[in-house]
Amino acid sequence: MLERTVQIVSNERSTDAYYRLVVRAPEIAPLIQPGQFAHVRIAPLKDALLRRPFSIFQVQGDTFSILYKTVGKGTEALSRMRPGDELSVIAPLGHGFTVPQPGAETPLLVAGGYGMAAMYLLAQRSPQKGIVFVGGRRRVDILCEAEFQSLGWQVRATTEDGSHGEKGLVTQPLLEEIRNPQSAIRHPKLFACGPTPMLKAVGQIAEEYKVPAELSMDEHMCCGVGVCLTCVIPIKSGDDWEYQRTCSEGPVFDAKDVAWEGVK
Amino acid sequence: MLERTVQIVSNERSTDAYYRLVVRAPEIAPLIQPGQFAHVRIAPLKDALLRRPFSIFQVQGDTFSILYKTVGKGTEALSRMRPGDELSVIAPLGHGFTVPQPGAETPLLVAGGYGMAAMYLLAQRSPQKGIVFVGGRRRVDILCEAEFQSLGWQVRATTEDGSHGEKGLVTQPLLEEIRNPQSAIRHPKLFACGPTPMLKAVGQIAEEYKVPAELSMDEHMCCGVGVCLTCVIPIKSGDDWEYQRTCSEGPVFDAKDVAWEGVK
Amino acid sequence: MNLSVQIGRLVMQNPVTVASGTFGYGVEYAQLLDLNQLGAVTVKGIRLNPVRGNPTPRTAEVTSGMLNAIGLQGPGVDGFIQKYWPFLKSLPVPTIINIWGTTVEEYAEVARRFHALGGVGALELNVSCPNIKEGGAQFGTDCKLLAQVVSACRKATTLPIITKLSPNVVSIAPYAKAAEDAGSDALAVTNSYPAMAIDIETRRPKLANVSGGLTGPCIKPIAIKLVWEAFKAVKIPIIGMGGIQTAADAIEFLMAGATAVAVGTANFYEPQTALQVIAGLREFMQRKGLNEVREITGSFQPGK
Amino acid sequence: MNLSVQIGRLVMQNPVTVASGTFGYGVEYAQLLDLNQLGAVTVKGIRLNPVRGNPTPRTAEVTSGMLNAIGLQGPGVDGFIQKYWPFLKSLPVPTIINIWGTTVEEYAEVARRFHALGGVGALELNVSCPNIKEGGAQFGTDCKLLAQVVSACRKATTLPIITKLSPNVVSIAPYAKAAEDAGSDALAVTNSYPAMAIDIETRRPKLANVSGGLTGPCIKPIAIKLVWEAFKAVKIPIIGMGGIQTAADAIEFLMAGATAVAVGTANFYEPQTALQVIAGLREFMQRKGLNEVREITGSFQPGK
Ligand SMILES: Cc1cc2nc3c(=O)[nH]c(=O)nc-3n(C[C@H](O)[C@H](O)[C@H](O)COP(=O)(O)OP(=O)(O)OC[C@H]3O[C@@H](n4cnc5c(N)ncnc54)[C@H](O)[C@@H]3O)c2cc1C
Ligand SMILES: Cc1cc2nc3c(=O)[nH]c(=O)nc-3n(C[C@H](O)[C@H](O)[C@H](O)COP(=O)(O)OP(=O)(O)OC[C@H]3O[C@@H](n4cnc5c(N)ncnc54)[C@H](O)[C@@H]3O)c2cc1C
Ligand SMILES: Cc1cc2nc3c(=O)[nH]c(=O)nc-3n(C[C@H](O)[C@H](O)[C@H](O)COP(=O)(O)O)c2cc1C
Ligand SMILES: Cc1cc2nc3c(=O)[nH]c(=O)nc-3n(C[C@H](O)[C@H](O)[C@H](O)COP(=O)(O)O)c2cc1C
Ligand code: FES
Ligand code: FES
Repeated sequence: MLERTVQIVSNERSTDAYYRLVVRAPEIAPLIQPGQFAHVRIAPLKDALLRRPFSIFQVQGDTFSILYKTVGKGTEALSRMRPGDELSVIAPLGHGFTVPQPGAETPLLVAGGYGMAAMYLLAQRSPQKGIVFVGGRRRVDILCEAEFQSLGWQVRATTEDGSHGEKGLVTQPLLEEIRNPQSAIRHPKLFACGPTPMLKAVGQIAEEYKVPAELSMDEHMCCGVGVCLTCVIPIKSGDDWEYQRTCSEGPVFDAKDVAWEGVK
Repeated sequence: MLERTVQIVSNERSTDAYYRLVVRAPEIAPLIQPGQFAHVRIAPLKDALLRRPFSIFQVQGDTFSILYKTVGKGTEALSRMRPGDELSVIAPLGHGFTVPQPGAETPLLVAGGYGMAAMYLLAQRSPQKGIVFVGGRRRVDILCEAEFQSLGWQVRATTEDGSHGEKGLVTQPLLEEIRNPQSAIRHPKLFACGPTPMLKAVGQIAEEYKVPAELSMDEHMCCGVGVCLTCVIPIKSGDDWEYQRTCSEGPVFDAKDVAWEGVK
Repeated sequence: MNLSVQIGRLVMQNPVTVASGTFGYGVEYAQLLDLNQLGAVTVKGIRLNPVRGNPTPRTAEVTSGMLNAIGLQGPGVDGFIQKYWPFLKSLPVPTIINIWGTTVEEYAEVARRFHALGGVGALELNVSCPNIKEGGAQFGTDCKLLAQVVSACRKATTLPIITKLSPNVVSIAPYAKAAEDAGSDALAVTNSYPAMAIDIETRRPKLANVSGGLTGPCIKPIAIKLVWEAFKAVKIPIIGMGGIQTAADAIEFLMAGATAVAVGTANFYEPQTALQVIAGLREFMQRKGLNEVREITGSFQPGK
Repeated sequence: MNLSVQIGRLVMQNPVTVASGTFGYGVEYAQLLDLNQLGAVTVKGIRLNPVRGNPTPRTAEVTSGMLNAIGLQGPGVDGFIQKYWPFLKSLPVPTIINIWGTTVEEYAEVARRFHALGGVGALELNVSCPNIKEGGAQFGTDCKLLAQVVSACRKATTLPIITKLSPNVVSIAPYAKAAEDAGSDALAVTNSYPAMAIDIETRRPKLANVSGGLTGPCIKPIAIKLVWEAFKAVKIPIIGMGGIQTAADAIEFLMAGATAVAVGTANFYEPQTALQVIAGLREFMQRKGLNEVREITGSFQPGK
């Protein structure tokens, strides 16, 4: 975890409301593990003080990148920044995905929308190649398919409006794959990042089919480093549950530890 | 008085901390009278809400300009704006100088620092040419001498450190001129704009030598249009005084009306 | 789409007025915006006699807001009637007159005078100005005095009475209730918040009056809570204010329980704010399929 | 240049600490800044038993500030001593432990436990949290209860006691005096301000707890006034806080009467703030030729 002022190398629109931002961060880049995030202060933001958290998408040499969707004032201000402008980032943060051991489980990645961003490093660094199940509302919400394919992964896309890939929810092809007795995959393990309802559905599938699963939880954050207790989610503890911090104990949790009854 | 979003034509450093800003404002430009001001909203200003008042310096075709000194966050943010950027201005505002009638008094202008900015239109539109007494702390505070000279006015500069013109306060050559029995000027009238101590000194000279004088008062402003009652100064009223608004009844007041005992 | 609301007997064509002291006497803004589009014009506080007000500096800019200690400078009842009333009377939109006094009797006398004048839309009792030694907040932070002021004015006039409450109390509910019980037709929530700033270079206060009232977007979350607490305590309508800059801000106040809203500090930097709020409110109603602006009032859902 | 100050018997090498609840238990920030440069580390509020805290969402961003309703989640005295005390004890800078309870007796018991622990720098009594039903602000808005809490803790420990006052009162002076008279060694002024925000699209509160505490730069002018009012009322030192972002902000608090200051919300967006404040304070003292930071305390000149 370092706090650094970094320079923007590029900041370009990818599709629709999605942008890719690359920053030069030589001290941070080598430390990054799959599933970790950066907490970004967007200086031009007027009278809005807090940092914004973004999964780290790719790492290349002394740079790292994020893939973000403009949804509010912070991401919109970010999208107007130019190469050469500076940002303050605290990174890498959080407890990321467990990268599969050589010869161990085959990873099945499940991503919704910008959840894809958290997955790339995992796919890249996993010794086993698997399948990426990616879902979104419309065609434009399906991100970087080609990039996963060029890593040698199979991509199965679903859209709610059927404008790309299969029509439906991302969990449908996932279920088919898991239920498929003919499947080539012997020991699957799920890794998911996306909206909470999707994570919950993945958690249920994992439980029902007794498949291990790691979920990257999306909670509002404030400090990003564990001091403010904003980002808590209910985690089982004995017969009861306790609040744990998404920014510190997470964002990645073991699906079987999440006490869904307490999740909003 | 109009509120308009205007485009910056140019915004260049003049000397030291002084900048000249030209904006295109076709509806506002023709309405401007000497001594009036513009109330400017500087959009990039973070969490500082209020407009900043600036005297209107020059009018040319459908543009007008201001001459400003960077002294705080508003003027600094303004100095970083570029041609093409937009500003919201309310202008022209306030009650300006009385432009001399043809053949009437000879104007003697007295300016300190950015007070010069309020004087140019008066010098330009006065049928009688006179003398501009301009003072400042250092050489860099003496603004646009050449511009007044090219209008055919005599300029007498003073600096406190003697780095340009005579050494001393601007009121010294003014006093010499007024006391000079040989002076070519028969019916002088003083017009002054600058820091309050200077205005007070000019007011005293006017009283002592029974010379008419108009003073443009520098008070902190908020609304700029007369509703908030921030910008008041004490103005004689019968045996007593009352607060009047610099933005509406002023900024230009007749020197003999100011109740100096109440001025901060 | 019906944007009209009622504050006691006062009918406003839409729920947006301006906050007392931030809009002069209306006439000053007549060149910059069409006053006739407002729900009402609310004027600067007036007492019986002319008031000189506080020494300068009277305002200071602070983070996302400002401090003021104007000291209620004003022309007094007669001066107001002579200088400003002919213009205001000629407007089709109603005028809300903000009044104050240093004694209960003075409040009542000012109320009687405006009652006698005829044509006034409503009287807003300022019992919450933090910037004057006598009167003002002294009445607004003592439930008994507050009830006395409201009762005395109630006896003095049949005009709609709006009591403008102080935010500087542990809980606003008893004050809201006291005003309602004493016959107030409505509440205005909230006035500015006692605050202060120091120039660290000179060690002097940024206001000649040392302390002043904090207003602007910085106080909005406090004001929203006060409106909601007052809404739960009373049945009479509330005019909500405190940091409104956008239609979204105004809608937040309406949801918290306000029947109407007032734009204050924002007028100083963006005189079109009230009109922008009205336009934005219309768009919101259209988007949400609402026919009556009243449906928004108190529609906040605090429970699950 | 001497930056050290004293809060009761507690000596701080410089007057800058962090605000409870904005710095966890210190260890979380150890990677980002050198904790040993602080005047003291102040930890999140602790009661006797572990506390789960409020449901989420617990914070919301507002104009130049934020709302929070964490609900004082914490590990309880034992959990704290086990998990966090070994690290804190090992630091050369003192730890201020923020404590609370739901009864007078619980406050005293927690004070006794930390007294027995040994090595604690000071206890800060949180009688002003707006986000919990029992305890917290209930004690801070009733002078008698406040005096009882302080007295009970005074009997329980000889550790320096800092009473953290609520801003949500008509006048802070009687509360400041009550705490002083009951034996408090110092005051902390101020806690967060009761406030609220509504999501107008869903009509739901932005906090699960409905209302929360407002903090950040937006409340600074209110906090400055409270410190000044408290300073005039008591002789004991004050730790000033509320929206400090820069050395200039901290100096403003010192001038208003604070002996020390705490950086709160700013830690969340700029963890280096406290260190930047210390550096800026040094520069200011140098520029003004001041040798003792104590000379700044209360040096505000309200008169002519
Ligand atoms: C661990 C983590 C990783 C994330 N990774 C990505 C990513 O790779 N790409 C991407 O586009 N987005 C990502 N997000 C979501 C991203 O943080 C929000 O979209 C962003 O904060 C919105 O800011 P805004 O100012 O544009 O929106 P506003 O709605 O104006 O923000 C207001 C406040 O709400 C918070 N907020 C709003 N939406 C979210 C959200 N979904 N999650 C957390 N806080 C939120 C903001 O941080 C801010 O404090 C991630 C969130 C988390 C917690
Ligand atoms: C009628 C009038 C005409 C002016 N004409 C000019 C001009 O032609 N050129 C020029 O450089 N300056 C002029 N000024 C001064 C100019 O308005 C201030 O320098 C400017 O507002 C400073 O803003 P800031 O944000 O940089 O400073 P800050 O100190 O950060 O401003 C803080 C607050 O104080 C106010 N303020 C600060 N200094 C002054 C001041 N001297 N007068 C009024 N308000 C002040 C600001 O408006 C703001 O509200 C004029 C002022 C008035 C009243
Ligand atoms: C400069 C100024 C003058 C004010 N004068 C009065 C007044 O005369 N009477 C009154 O009841 N409120 C007065 N107020 C308070 C406003 O009416 C309003 O309650 C407050 O500003 C909160 O709204 P805002 O945050 O939108 O400004 C004044 C406020 C300001 C900023
Ligand atoms: C998220 C959060 C949690 C807080 N928790 C506590 C707490 O446990 N005990 C306490 O006394 N104050 C708590 N506070 C209040 C702060 O200590 C401080 O008084 C307040 O935030 C004002 O300072 P600021 O504006 O610099 O943040 C908390 C504040 C925030 C923002
Ligand atoms: S965001 Fe502050 S604890 Fe997680
Ligand atoms: S600045 Fe508002 S009345 Fe002059």
